[in-house]
Amino acid sequence: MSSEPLLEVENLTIEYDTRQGPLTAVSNADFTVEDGEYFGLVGESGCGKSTLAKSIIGGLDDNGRIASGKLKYRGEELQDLGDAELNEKVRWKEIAYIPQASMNSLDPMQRLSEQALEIANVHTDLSEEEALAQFEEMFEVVGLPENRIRDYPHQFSGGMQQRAIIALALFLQPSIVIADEPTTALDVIMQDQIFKYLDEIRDSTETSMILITHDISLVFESCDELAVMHGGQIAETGPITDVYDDPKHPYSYLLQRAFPDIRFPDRELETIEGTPPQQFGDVDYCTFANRCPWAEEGCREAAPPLEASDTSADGHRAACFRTNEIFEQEDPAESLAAIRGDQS
Amino acid sequence: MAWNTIPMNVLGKEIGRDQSYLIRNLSRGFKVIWRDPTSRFAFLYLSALLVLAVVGQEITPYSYDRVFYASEGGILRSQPPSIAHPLGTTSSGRDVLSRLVYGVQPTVITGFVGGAIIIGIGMTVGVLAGYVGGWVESTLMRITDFAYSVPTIPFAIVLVSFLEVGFFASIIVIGLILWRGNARVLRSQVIQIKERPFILAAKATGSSRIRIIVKHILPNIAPMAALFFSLGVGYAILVNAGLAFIGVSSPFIPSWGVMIRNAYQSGTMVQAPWWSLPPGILISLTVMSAFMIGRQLEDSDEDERSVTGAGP
Amino acid sequence: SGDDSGDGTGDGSGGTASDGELGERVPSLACPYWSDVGRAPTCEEQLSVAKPNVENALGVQVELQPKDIATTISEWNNDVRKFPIAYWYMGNTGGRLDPNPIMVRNMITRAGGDGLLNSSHYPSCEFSKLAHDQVSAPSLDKRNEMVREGIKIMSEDAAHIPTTNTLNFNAARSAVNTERVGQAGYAKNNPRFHIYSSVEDKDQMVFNADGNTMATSAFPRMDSDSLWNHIVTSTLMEYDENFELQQNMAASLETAREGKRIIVEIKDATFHNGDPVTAEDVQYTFQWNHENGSVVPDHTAIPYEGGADGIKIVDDKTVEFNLKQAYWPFINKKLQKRGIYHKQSFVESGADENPSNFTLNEIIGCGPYQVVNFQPGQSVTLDPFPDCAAHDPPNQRKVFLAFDSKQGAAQGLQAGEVDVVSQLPTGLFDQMKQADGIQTNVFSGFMGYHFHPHHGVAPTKFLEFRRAWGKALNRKEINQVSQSGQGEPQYHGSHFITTHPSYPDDDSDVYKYTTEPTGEPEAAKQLLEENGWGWDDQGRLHYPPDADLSPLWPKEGTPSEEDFPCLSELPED
Amino acid sequence: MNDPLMELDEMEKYFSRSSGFLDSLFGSDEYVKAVDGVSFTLDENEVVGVIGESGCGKTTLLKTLMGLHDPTGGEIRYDGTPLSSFDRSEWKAFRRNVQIIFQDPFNSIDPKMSVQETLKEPLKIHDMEASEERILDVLEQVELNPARNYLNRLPQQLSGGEKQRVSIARALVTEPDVILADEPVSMLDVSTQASVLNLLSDLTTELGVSMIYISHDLSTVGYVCDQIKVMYLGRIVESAPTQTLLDDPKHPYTQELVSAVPIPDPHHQRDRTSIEGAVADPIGLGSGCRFRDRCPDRMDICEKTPMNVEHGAEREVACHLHYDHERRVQTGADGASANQRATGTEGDD
Amino acid sequence: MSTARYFVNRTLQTVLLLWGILTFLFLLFRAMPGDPGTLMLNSGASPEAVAAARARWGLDEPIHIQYLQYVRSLATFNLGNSLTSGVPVWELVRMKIFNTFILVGPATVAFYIIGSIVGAVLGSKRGTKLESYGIIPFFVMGTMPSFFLSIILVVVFAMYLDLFPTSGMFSAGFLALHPEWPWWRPYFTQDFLHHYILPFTAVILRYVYSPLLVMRTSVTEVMGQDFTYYHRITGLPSKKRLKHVSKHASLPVITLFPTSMLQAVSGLVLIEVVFNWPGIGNLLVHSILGRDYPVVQFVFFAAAVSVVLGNYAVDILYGVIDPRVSVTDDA
Ligand SMILES: Nc1ncnc2c1ncn2[C@@H]1O[C@H](COP(=O)(O)OP(=O)(O)OP(=O)(O)O)[C@@H](O)[C@H]1O
Ligand SMILES: Nc1ncnc2c1ncn2[C@@H]1O[C@H](COP(=O)(O)OP(=O)(O)OP(=O)(O)O)[C@@H](O)[C@H]1O
Ligand SMILES: [Mg+2]
Ligand SMILES: [Mg+2]
Repeated sequence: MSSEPLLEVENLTIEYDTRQGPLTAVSNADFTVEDGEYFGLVGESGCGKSTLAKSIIGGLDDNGRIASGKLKYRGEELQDLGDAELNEKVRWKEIAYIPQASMNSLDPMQRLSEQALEIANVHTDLSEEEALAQFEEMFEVVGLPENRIRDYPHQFSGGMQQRAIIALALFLQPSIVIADEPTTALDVIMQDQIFKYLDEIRDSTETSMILITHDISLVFESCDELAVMHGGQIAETGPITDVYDDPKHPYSYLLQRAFPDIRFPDRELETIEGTPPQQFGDVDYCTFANRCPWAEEGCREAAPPLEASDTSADGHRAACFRTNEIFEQEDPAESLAAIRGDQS
Repeated sequence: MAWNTIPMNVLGKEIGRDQSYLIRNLSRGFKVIWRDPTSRFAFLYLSALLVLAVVGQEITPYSYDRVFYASEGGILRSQPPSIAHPLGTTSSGRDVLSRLVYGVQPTVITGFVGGAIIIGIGMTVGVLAGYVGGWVESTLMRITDFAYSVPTIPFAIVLVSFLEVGFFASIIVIGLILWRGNARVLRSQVIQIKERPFILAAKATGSSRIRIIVKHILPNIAPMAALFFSLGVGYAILVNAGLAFIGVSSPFIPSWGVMIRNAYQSGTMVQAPWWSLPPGILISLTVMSAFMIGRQLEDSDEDERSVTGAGP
Repeated sequence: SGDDSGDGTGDGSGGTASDGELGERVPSLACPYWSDVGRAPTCEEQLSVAKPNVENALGVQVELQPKDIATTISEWNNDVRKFPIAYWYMGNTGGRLDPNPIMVRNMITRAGGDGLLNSSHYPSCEFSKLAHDQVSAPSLDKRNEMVREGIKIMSEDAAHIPTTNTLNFNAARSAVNTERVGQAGYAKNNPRFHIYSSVEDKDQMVFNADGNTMATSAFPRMDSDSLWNHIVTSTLMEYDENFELQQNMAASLETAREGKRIIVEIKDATFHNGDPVTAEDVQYTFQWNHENGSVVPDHTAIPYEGGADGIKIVDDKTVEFNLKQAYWPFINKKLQKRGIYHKQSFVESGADENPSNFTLNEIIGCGPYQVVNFQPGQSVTLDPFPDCAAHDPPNQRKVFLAFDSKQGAAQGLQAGEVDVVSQLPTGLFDQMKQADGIQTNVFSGFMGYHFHPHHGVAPTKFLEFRRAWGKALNRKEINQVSQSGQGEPQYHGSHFITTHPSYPDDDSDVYKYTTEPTGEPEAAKQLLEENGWGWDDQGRLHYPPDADLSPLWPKEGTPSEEDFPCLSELPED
Repeated sequence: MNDPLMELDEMEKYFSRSSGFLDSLFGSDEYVKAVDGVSFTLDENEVVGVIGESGCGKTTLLKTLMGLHDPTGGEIRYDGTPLSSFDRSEWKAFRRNVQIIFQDPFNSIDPKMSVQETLKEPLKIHDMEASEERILDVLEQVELNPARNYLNRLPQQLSGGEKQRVSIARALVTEPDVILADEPVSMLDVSTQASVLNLLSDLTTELGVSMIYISHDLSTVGYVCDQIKVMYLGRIVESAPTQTLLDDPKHPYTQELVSAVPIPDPHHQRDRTSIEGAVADPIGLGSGCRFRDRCPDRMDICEKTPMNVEHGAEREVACHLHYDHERRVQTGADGASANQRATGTEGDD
Repeated sequence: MSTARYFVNRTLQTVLLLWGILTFLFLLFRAMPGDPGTLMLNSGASPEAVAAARARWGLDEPIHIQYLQYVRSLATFNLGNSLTSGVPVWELVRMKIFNTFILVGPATVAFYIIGSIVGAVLGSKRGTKLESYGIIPFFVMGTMPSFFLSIILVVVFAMYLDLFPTSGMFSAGFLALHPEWPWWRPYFTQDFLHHYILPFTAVILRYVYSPLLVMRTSVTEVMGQDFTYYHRITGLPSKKRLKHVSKHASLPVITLFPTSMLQAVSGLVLIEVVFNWPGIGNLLVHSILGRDYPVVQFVFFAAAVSVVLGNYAVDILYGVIDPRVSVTDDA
């Protein structure tokens, strides 16, 4: 195996052409995923999580394009590859994808086995039996009865379809799976069941995963590292415990505190005003500035670099001009209370 | 998905105060039509037609049924275009241009009245069936099935014998047949809408059925109704021309269909193309313009299912 | 000249004269015409001139209604009174050369809502008696006199308002030899043209035909058409190309007993299969026709003595028809109408048991042509039959091809696919006239286009109104626009027109609305004014103040014997 | 002291599965038992949560409560009067006093109506004064500030959270006594979710409105509800005050539900759920405990329908594990009626 | 609901619908003013003859008796005779229906295929110049009155360029050249083909836009669906993807087939007039005008039956193609 990291995202900027002009959905994203690592990507709706994920597998919408930056899979640059090359080199064999809204991703007119065979056919030399055997195996791993691989998607419940899609993503043993909101719209128990299998997969294979979700609890429970995105920018990235214990960006700080915790139903929940902005043209400011209680003029004048702060642990980086002032010098909770108090 | 639900500021400035639903949507519809060059052309063309429909009969060079005689006394039959008759004359010595301009009004009336009846019946049936459901729905939909299973033109002939064959009869008859497509699609549209929570919310606040239909269902099917109306306008004109062609429409009102019929019956298609081609081309252009505008409205209404093809 | 009466009705002369004493306003008058028949374009052209004529002269709105023939006739016959005046025409079929059909359809016994046709709901006792009596007049001369008298009465009453006669416009390729065209032209009711014409540059000749007349090989069920009755089989008598009655299969024809007996001797002839044509076949033909009135409606009225037994075989070649009373149409109309059936094949096809529903296995006639191919509703291919006794046609194949529209036929003519097309619309005819390689022919018909005013209801029940209407028409322009000026304008008030054989040569005693080709709108106005009618400020016509607007009989009812005593004297029909 | 505001008594809602002509001819006996014998009360100023997995009948419960479905059995009383005996004016009052909030902010307000029009609708229907002040007031109540800016916005110009606030405002504008909320925050981003939850919780306390709050997400329920009912396949299996339920779930299903909630803390170790499969469709269910097929503690007796057993103060569990079989027989009036109920449902199944 | 039950239900409904149609048509035509007897009167028949004819046609019976007779004869597949020509209805219409079908059937299939392919191409290029301008010629053709389009074809290709005959189905006398041929043989001749091309083209040009538009929108819609994206992302080559897309997109197009066919048949009335095609359209029009009830009733009923059965067939076909179609759904 090469010494290159599994997946590197380097200063990636992605734009969509829209009627109003180019919309920068991801700007300067930068992170690395290592072998066997589970990497979480969290943020509110519209932050650019899916855009980022799609770009890795070369699946941006027609009006989207990588404006700058690099995407490297084991050192090989993917950002300029065409569909055919991607198919040949990475898709499914190396990088598999579980799309958002994956319930609707299964072709309703194809049996699951047919879909699996088709994929196997394109990417491998496996015989029909071998491919099906692998698929059956994966079916079982995700907790589906293997005798149902010849069913049509509509014969499955939502949760089962979700698992089938996971099985499809995994059965060719890719090195990394990008799972975009694999459990939204599922009940907690169902979600827990699915994560149970994802845990098992991590324990039993070398597969890495990029787990995209808006639910930070899931990332905290299942991932090793994470990146918090806001308005197309990565606000903070690092090992989960570091980010949890020692947040370095106001957004991730507030986001964590906005999550209800069943253990403390009386805890006051944090709220974040507004919604992530949509940015047309270059992003030359901190996209969180307008929602940030600590923001200053300077935050709106340039985009903060994503870098480690003085006290942060290895690989823990944040993109905030004021991170030192907010998180090193004072207690963020107190200063926040002070600011909120001033405002009202 | 996400991106068409988010753009709160993107849509532009805050909409001014107190804009009624109608104005709001008319202006939006207009913008949508104006955006695309072809539909802009269609819009301009139709506007011009409308103007001609109002003033055209006043400004025709001659009376549409005046017969012209040569100095020697014979009728000026099938004269090629000249200065006096820019589009020549018909085989009975009438001025083609005058008839063509005169025919704008009947054509426009056919389109609007026909389109209105089509959408009127279609919407009533569709909304009733979709909203009320139950046996009302089954009955109405079976009637719709029936309307689908009769051949249009022959059935129109049958219906016409119940009315006096005439200009309006032929329009009404068209409306009585072609509503079927609208009814079907609008019904399914209504069924979708009525399942949406805001309808439930309205029920829960105690809105009456009528109120829900008027305040919530109708506005929400309005874009589709607008589309259907424009399609209906086109179909009404087309079918009316067909009826005129086989003689089930008043031949004394020189609508364009009647003009083609007259030209065809006189056998002068080859010899006097100046007579038959203009009405044919104008029919096509008019219907096409109506369709174009419909298509544009359809395109712009992202979440509306497409229906253009599901014509009558 | 066509346009000078075109401006407005506002300056109508009557406006001031009868100020203050106007009766009820005359409402707009609906006037239907047949929109579903071949001549519809001509009707439309005629009406497009007549309507403004009437509106301008009389100050009354006319609302033209295209209607299909079944609806119009049904509504008219049942007197539902959706319209006080109608417009239609009569085609030039041979049978109408006899005056009987027209006399009958104006009888009072048929007026009102009895479902029977009286062309104008014309309730004249005087006329009706003549109409009834002429059929069995003591002599032919007497009959002609009675008809002439009828025409006079009818016209005085302004029973009908004719415009022009109905022409047939026909065209053929130049290569067609048009020897036996005569006065009747290339029309379908000129069998002799069909029989004797040929085309020089091809070995078959193609005629356009009406698909409906070729729907079945069991032709008796069809309304008569020259194709079956005169070409595939032969009639006893036949109108030739000049509409003169000729003996056809009849070698001789005698009348005896004051017209109550007709003795016909038939020519020596064979059917297409070689069987001789015998008196038995003739007898069978006429008996079959008589007994199956529902299939052959035109033969029911013949008053045979003792029913079908009145048709007797005298010898192998002679048949005798015995009638209860003289029946003049018998020779003119009935003997020329239907060809002689081949008894054997009819009997074998079950024509007796199942007259309305049998199929001829093989069409065996005694006409000058025999069928070689028959595509029901589409085409009939005929080859000459050399042994025909009545005719000796040129040796050329004839194809009758059904066309649903004259335009299609005309296109075919121009493309050389069809050789003869008859009954073209005027415009198309004009076009053919100018086309290369095509010869044309106009048959000046003996029937006409008419307005039919309803004599039972206002305003058309008023004689002066009908007459004013008749005066207002610019027949010259009507004729110009609709028939290229080739028709005969009709100025008198009868249902017969001047070109009909029964119309008197000297018509000085027949009432004429006008003799002015362009009409007399002023005289029309004056006539109304004299009778107390008037116009309001908008030039709209009003009834005389004292006018009795009530109908002569109730809607959908019939004239009563009280008002029309003759009804009791006349038989039902 | 006084009547409960709303009271459900053995309420049932079955849907017939027949649709075709034949079925209407011959009748069909297949029912979807969406709600199957639910009883509880809602007191003034109380917030009751109903939680359960998708398809367990929550929405049906709510619609029936709203009078949008006719209950198949049992009774609903509002202010002591059964819904079934309402006359027109009572219905009207009910419609004003009981309001509803839906899950899906994108669909729960009419996309063709401006905020102002949306809010005026209920006022017009109930002949209340539709003044601009009133509307601005409500908008401020739901923290849409500055309220004026929102008056003429169309739904497409609002964010999800704002939309949900508008629909809350619509529910509040007629000053109702009861709000029925069907997962009002589950489609919102977490930042907004928190603020809407806070808003709801504030409103219920400040305005004294009672609320039935439906959700499948235990972690949010805790923030607003005083009392939680856990629903499984049309029946309530456990009901308890919030804190009690979360701390000490009794029913195996509740236990699973509580333990499946992810904890936003990487240091916390949590066991994944042990139950398999998903909720079945509520069709053709036999008798017995509805949860028995997925229950880790399944016993033979589970073939019998468990009845609700009181378990300490304000707490009931319907599970054979917690069955006080003795007490069922022994207790007087209470037990007898419970017995009746139990047999009633058993016979029914 | 079980599948069998569904089919029984669906079939019962279909039968009921057909019965309704049948009754409606019967009443409708009886309610039309005039009957064939009226027309006989006008052509000079005596009142007795007309009365006899009415009796023979059964038109003098009370309406409910006529209805019963009508239903009874239909049930025994006895279509009766044409009132005007006396020919058994089936005899009269058989060849005409065949002629119409031989034109409309292949043409419909052709315009469906062409329309679907072009529609799919345009749909997959939604928003491009190709799409916005490529659709215009089809629009133009689709918005022309069918008879006008036919006339133009005749004028240009038959009369001006003289490439084809102006009208008809065979050359005059052609059928007489081979009297021994069975009825179907002439349809396999060059003469037929020669006559066939123009009307065939007219039908295609006129109606191709309908499946085209449906396909276009349908393809756009399917292309926007998640599973299409999934196909792409799983690396399926574009050919395979297109196959999947068209399978989905063709569903609405298939649904429309029976109605489109009827639409084409109906529009063919006008095209038949121009091309003098011996199809059912003209006969139908004449029969309506002549109040030939047995013919009219049968043709209308046959049209309704074919559409209703066509829809029925499509429903079933739909179930075969699309596994999602749940038989419980009655929409
Ligand atoms: N095809 C597109 N064209 C234009 N803009 C787009 C397109 N797809 C996404 N966007 C915009 O890009 C931004 C990022 O979208 P993206 O889907 O990546 O967000 P996300 O973080 O995945 O959100 P969610 O949690 O809702 O899935 C959003 O503002 C969105 O509106
Ligand atoms: N109108 C109806 N007709 C037939 N069955 C219905 C109807 N409405 C609901 N159901 C069925 O009743 C059961 C309960 O549905 P309900 O919508 O109440 O569940 P829910 O708990 O609200 O689920 P979710 O969390 O998904 O909203 C489901 O199986 C559903 O299919
Ligand atoms: Mg996303
Ligand atoms: Mg629900």
